[in-house]
Amino acid sequence: MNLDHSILTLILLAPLVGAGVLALIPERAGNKIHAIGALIVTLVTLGLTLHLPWHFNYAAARGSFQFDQNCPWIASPAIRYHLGVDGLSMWLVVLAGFLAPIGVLASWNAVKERTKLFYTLFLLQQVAMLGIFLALDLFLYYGFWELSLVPMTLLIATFGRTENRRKAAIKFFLYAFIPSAILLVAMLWLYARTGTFDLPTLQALAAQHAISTNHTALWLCSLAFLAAFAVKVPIFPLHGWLSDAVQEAPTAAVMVLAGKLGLYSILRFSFGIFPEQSRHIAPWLIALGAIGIAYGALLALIQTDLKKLAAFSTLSHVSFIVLGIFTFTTMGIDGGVYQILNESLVGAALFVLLGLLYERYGTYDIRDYGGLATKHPWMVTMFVITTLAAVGLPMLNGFVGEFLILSGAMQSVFSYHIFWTVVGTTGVIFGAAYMLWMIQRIFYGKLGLRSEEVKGWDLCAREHVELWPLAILFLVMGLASPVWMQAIDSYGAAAANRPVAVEAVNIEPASSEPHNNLTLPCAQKTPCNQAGAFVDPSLAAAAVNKPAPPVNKGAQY
Amino acid sequence: MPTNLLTLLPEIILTVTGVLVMLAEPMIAPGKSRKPLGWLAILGTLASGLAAFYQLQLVNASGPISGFYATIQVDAFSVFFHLLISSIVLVTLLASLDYFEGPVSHAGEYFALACFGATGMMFMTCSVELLMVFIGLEISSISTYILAGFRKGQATASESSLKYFLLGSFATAFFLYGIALCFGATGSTSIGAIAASLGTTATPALALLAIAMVVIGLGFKVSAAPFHVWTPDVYQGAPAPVVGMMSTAPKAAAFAVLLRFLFNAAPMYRNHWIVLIEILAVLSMTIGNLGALMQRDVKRLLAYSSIAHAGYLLVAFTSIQQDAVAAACFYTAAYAAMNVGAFLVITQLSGYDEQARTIDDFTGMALKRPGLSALLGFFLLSLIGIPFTGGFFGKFYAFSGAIHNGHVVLAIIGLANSGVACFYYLRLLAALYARPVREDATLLSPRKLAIPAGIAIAASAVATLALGIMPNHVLNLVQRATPETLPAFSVAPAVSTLPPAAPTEMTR
Amino acid sequence: MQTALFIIFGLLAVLGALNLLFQRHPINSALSLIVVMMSLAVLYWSLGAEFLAAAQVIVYSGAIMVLFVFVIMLLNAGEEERTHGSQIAYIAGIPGAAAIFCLLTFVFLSEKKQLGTTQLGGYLTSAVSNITEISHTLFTSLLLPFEVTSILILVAILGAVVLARKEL
Amino acid sequence: MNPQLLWLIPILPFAGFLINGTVGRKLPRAAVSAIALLFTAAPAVIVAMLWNYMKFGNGPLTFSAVSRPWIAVSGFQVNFAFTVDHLTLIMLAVITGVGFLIHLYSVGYMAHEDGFWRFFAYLNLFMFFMLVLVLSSSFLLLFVGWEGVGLASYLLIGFYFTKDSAANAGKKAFVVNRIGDFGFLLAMFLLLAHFGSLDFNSVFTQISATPLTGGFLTAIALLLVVGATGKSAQIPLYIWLPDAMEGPTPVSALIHAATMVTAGIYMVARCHVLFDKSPTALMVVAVIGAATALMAATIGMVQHDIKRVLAYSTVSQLGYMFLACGVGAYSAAIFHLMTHAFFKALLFLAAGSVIHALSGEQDMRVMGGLWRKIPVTFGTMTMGVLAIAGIPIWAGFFSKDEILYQAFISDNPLAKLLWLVGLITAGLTSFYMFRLWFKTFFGAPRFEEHGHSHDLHAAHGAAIHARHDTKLVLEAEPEPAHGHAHGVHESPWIMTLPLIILAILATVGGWVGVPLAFGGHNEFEHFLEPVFSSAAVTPEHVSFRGAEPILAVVSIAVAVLGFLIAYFCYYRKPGTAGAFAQKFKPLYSLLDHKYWVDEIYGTVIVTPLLAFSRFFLGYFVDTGLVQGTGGSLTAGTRSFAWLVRRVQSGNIRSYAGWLALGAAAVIAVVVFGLHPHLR
Amino acid sequence: MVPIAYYLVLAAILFSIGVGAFLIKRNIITIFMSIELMLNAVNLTFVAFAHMWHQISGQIFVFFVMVVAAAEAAVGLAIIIALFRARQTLNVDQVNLMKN
Repeated sequence: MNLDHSILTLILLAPLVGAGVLALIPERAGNKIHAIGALIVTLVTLGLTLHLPWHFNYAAARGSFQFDQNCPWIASPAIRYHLGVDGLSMWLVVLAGFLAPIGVLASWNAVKERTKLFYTLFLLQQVAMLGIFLALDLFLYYGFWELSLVPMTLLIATFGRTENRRKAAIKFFLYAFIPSAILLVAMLWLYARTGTFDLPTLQALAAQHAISTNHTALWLCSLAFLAAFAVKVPIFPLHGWLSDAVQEAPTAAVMVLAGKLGLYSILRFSFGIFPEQSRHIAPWLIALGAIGIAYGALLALIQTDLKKLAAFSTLSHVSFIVLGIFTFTTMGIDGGVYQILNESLVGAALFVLLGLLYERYGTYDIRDYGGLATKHPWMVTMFVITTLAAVGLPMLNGFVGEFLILSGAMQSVFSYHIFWTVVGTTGVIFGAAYMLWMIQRIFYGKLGLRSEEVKGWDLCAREHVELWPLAILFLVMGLASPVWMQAIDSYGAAAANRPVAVEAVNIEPASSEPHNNLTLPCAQKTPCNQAGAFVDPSLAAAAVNKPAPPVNKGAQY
Repeated sequence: MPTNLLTLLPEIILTVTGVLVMLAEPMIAPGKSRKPLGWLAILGTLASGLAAFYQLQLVNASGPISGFYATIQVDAFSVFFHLLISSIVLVTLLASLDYFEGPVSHAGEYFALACFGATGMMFMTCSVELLMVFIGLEISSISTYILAGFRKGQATASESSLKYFLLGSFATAFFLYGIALCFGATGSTSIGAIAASLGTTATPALALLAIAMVVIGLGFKVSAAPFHVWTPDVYQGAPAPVVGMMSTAPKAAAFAVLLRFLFNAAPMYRNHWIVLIEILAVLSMTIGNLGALMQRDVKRLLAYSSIAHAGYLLVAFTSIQQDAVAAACFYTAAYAAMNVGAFLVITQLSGYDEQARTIDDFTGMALKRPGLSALLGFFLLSLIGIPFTGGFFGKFYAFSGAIHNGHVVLAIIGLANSGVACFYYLRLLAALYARPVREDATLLSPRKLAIPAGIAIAASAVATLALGIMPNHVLNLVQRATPETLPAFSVAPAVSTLPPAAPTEMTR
Repeated sequence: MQTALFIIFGLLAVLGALNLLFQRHPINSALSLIVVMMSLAVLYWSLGAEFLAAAQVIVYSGAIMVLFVFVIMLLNAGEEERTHGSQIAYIAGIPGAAAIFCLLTFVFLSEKKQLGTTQLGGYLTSAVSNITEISHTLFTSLLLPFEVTSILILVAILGAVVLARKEL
Repeated sequence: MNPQLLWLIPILPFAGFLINGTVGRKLPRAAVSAIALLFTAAPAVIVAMLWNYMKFGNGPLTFSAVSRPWIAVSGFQVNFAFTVDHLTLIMLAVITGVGFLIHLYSVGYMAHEDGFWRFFAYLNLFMFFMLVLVLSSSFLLLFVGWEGVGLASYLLIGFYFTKDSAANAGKKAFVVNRIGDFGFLLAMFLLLAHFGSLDFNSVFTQISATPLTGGFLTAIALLLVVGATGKSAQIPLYIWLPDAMEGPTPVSALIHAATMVTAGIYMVARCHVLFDKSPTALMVVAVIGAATALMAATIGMVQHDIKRVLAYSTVSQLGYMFLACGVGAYSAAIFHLMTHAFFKALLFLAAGSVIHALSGEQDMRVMGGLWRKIPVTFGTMTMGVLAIAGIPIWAGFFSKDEILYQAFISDNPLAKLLWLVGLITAGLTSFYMFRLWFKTFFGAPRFEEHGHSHDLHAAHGAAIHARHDTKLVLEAEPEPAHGHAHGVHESPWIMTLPLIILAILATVGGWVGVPLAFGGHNEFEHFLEPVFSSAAVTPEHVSFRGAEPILAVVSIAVAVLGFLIAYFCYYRKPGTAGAFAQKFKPLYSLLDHKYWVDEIYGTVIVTPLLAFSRFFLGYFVDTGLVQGTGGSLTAGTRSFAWLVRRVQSGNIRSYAGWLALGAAAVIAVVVFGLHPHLR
Repeated sequence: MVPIAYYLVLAAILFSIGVGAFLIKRNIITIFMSIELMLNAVNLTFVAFAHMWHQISGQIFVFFVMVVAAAEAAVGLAIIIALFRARQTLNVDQVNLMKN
């Protein structure tokens, strides 16, 4: 039997069935049966998702979907059960699969009561997330998109840390739901115009400018899409929900709270269905991304609550990705997608570690800590590794993404891109500052108030198991990025290169006056791989066959 | 069997059941359980549902059947509502078998009234003669007036009943005035005849007045703003299972009448009434949601939410005709499933004596009764409009039609409203799942869930879910219902751009 | 003749209605309502609805109003108190009622031409009497409503019994 | 020779890091040190082979090893690619050679410290990154090393992390370096955006081919300079280096003197093609270098902490190298880099030996008269002092003299001024180094009179505002005997051996670059010619060679003057310095407080930034605007909700009132036809 | 020869008075009576239209309305009695336990 045709459904079904089974097992105080069950389910899911990179056809045409599963669901309106992955979503699916067991392990002891509820919701969240990455039918996608809110809201409301949890849950839901409602309107409008919810069809129509001739409506529609996704990311001024939700949500939930869902959706749907509009609005989003980077970092600098600090650091990190993908350069988009993976992994590690601290000391107030390094050498090691990955130290994963993003931003052809690149790059400084300061305040110096009182213990075996894979991935992804990039690039290059007849409104050609002298040198340049002593001949040969370097790419707009 | 009787089969069965219940009631000694009567009523309702299904086969075979000098028309439309009403009543009866157990009980009368009320509603949906509609409306209204006051020993019960009755009669007068004016404009009270002569009437102003008055009267019945004011008070005072029924079944019937009247009798004046419907829809959605926003009492909250849902349903009316009927019908069904379900769960959770009334009383309920809380959560999510539930698909379909017909602003208002709405649903939901702030907040001893009530709740949940993930069967029925209700009169080209549904086994 | 009847009994009906409005004792209101109904019966007759005129007197004035009076007596309702529970009724309701009236009147009067005029007895041109015609229609084309009314009455009886029973 | 052998050079220390870092905790100290030494010595051997191959064989000028791609997207690819040319070769030699010696020294120095394994793991990690830095054949890979050494430095400075000052210093070093990296990154982005590659070869080929000068090349060059000032501790980013002395002394020697801080110099030299295209950038480099050299030297004059003096001296010497780069004398810069590595490593290690001898004391005011007690240390350190002071035949003389000469003859418009500044700095250097020498080794021993006890904090009375001890006792258990031996003693052989080797190098190391004027052949410059062929050493300069002896004499005179002043102030009449300080109190205070640079940065940048974040961003934007928008929307909705609920008064008549009004409105709407054209 | 419109206006007057009475009266029974008044106004309209259209069905409608009104009266008065028993009042302003 060939798994390729049903693997995506299996991936979706595994956690769903798991959730159902867990919901039926009665709960008894103190037993771990639900945790064990959830672990098994998530591991099985992970195993299934690993099928994808294994059998992915890297040579397939750009923008095509693989492991396609497409069957009718509702006849009228025409809704199909259509799943598929491409270079963009493939690794995200694996990522979702990978984070789940870690989430379960992170909750192993942290969640002691109502484990049944917790793990059931957790698995449902998993289903929704995987569904979002897999769905290729707008309706189906929207289903999973909305569904993803529910378990999260309940997790926050039920397992929140403080009395504020209900408020935080509702805030989270409202922030996400109201724009989603507008998104639904936009989707319905699209359906009314085109009669289909099928994403590939819509993309094809969009490429032919065949969706609608009403430009205003198209614009509003694209804004509706973008707004819904932007809140979920969150993009800078829309992050009001983030810090509350991060503060309240349990570790396993907070790991998947921000970032990837919204960003994936922007890449898949905003870029896919509204390529022109996305390019037109890109300068604004580049600006917001750059501002968000600095803003999040600066606010993280002044926080005394670890979770809040992590929340703003998350904001800063996802803003990097926003900056990257809206540059519409291959490097920017590739780096952005890659950084989605990195951000998720690093964020997961960070939140797991914070959770460990909380398990031991029962506080997130940074002022209660201090001097823990002597008590927990392993923990400080993991913390430092995570921090370094987060601040983008070369050879760890964060650097590859950040570098590609920022250099993509520099290559972008939108006005003021240099300025925003510079603003974004300041994130490198501030990022290091707040992360290292955090480390210092928690681990170094004299023992703090709390860290002196409470005994605490270093990482136990389970905690090692949940952290080491992450740490190893940081290193591997920092060193062997092509393994991932191969698939991502097949998406990124396509997304960046989409031939669009964009009027040069705010997308000046390279010879615009503010950076006149900067762009001249490349005008008469050829691909720059003169095979010298520094370049491997085979690579030079490969480089010749490649399309023009990114600089020239900008010129076609 | 004569055709005439066939056309009325479900109604006849229900009436006979009601009479039988009434007759049997005195034979059971006072103080004895009235459950057998309940089972009798349940059987009758079930039979009437099956009869409606049987009618569907007939309709499938030979098209719409009319009877009794064309006062009755059995078609997919009426069958759909027959099935819906009988299902609602069936579920409600199942759930309230135990509710009315007690030393001083009027359970017998309750069962009989439910049957009679259902009969009235069915008449409303299948008659094409306004006189018949009026009488059906009165039967259903009077039954519900009485049922609203069925909570014994509660000062609020009679108040609820009185409010409903007085304001209901007040609105009925408007409805009746509308019929009179309609008669004045066309000289007939039969839908077909009205439709035929309304286009050529010498007094279009009268026709407009008639439409306005009918909309007022029915607007009251469906609790659309600004005729919604009675809803929260009445729902609060009435017994929870009854509220579940009366917030859905009579509404469904009233919507059916409204659909028939607007789309079948008055399509000529579409441009006039559509503005009206839009205004009512916007008002209903907004007022309903805002009213519920700060509400602490759960029943009142759901009452406001039902106002809002009436608004969403009215949005469906703004689509082109086929879509409108199909979407409205579907929404009615979805709303019925989830709302009845929600009320049934609330009945169970708050106890038959309604100890838990406010949101705070429900705090931490999931700890004590995880299953029921999960189901209530599910119904609430459906009411919010979370995908893979009937509520979502209904909303989706309604707004889809509206947008299709160019009412984008309306759709945006509606969906923004559903954003506001999720705040209060979520507050309840979050309360269910939050740890209780005070331990003494919920001291209710969990009462064992009776099996019939359990079946009823499960059925609602299954229906809500099924309408969300496999709506094909119902969609088929409602999409087919349309053309038969709308013979030949149409202003806008009745070409739906939604591709017709492929027939499935059930409806074939 | 027709005009005179209309003016006299129309006026009487309006006055009766107003009296209902202004009387503070329910019995007085009930009696005013009976006056209205009687006047209307005459107007029915003038419009050629003899059967209805009779029914109006018997059913409405006779049966229904008696029921009212009976309940008033039963509950020993006194003069109504002048409580001020509702501002809205005056702020919104009365203008609303006035507006309804104005709108209706506006429409009726503007359509006056199309609506035509009445003539006394003009309706009874056909050979059959009013009552025959009514009974014929009632048992043919409107048979079903007639039958279904029985259910309505059954419900009403049932409800009245349930509600008015002592234990409630 | 197999080019893939290049991989071994960095990989071996990395292996050492992995082994020590993961299992080191469990290993005995001997094993840890053996692993560390082995994995450092092996690259040194390979480098020696390489040197042999490239220098004396008929080897190629460059030598590359390319592995699989590191980052590959459409249109851009960076490989793991290493290249060795002569510049790299010198750097490799310095790093592996000095690095190995310092490893050796550390085995003795750290013998009784907790976290022994950690220390060597970090050191090996540092070696790895430093080697990657110099071996890399692209900007990006260079940046890997660049950041990596910063990381290692961070870890090592904060080695005694329980001390707040150490943790702070580590963080400060990293963050300040990051500011530099900010420039470096931007430079890379610009390069990539305009040349489509980050490969040195490709970029430099294109740059030399382009007819442009200045403009955006200057922008890139200046951004690179920002990076270099961060790593090489130049104005304005030098502030981290003195604080970095919180780390163990061998770390100061290796990282903060011999190798890492020279990365900026190396990078500028590596990018000389770019800088040569931009006179402005060169000018900036020269001015920064000169200013830093002078400023750091002045600060160094008044420091009391022995390591701080050396730290400022390092900053000052790095300024020289920058100055050399700025006047286009790249090979002179590298030459000084090399000699500096020798003598500064020597000085630090010797200072470490002194500190070791005094059980952690670093304040020179409580030293004195040590030359008898620790003769080997004294002897070797003397060599170092002579070398740095610029006394002929010692290494520092040749390299410094070369720089001064190059500055003097360069076509920089400020050439003479730069030379003068360099000369003054040379005098100051001589002065403060001999000051250190005298205060430490001569005069009356001031050590015992403070009753050096185990409790160092008690010993340091309020009278002494000395720096804290570096060697903090981490373990609760009593230290081995030596820590408590109140008697001053010489270090073990494992520490003195590297001292001796380095002393020899500091003495003879300069002989490879004896200029023509002194009868040498300036072999060093020739060695680097393939790399800097296009650089400033042009025939026209050679014609000025006649000026060189005169300049040399001047600088020797200045150095001797410095020695004499120090001798007078600190040996003959030890009170003189204090009297001077009293007399020029504001000036002394200015120097003593290091020009208040840290404080100025604190007030002008850090505090406003934090205040801006907290008050403007935190309260105004985040709480006020972002959260407030949602809040005010909620409040608005709530007030509407309140209105709606007001309608629900519970009174039937009111309800009827609403119904009537609604009915009237509906009738009006329909009759007067709010027609669909509203839409 | 009275125009039909006048009958209709008369009905409108009565209807509006009925609405007004509903709004103004405090006694529940009287309020109920005002509903009857409204129904009567509608009946007059029916009869007038029946006269105009020469259609008997209008009259029959009135007949049914009377029946319905009777049924309603029975139920309504029963409700009023029930309420009176529970609350000892017939003043509608005091029937406002449930609000907001």
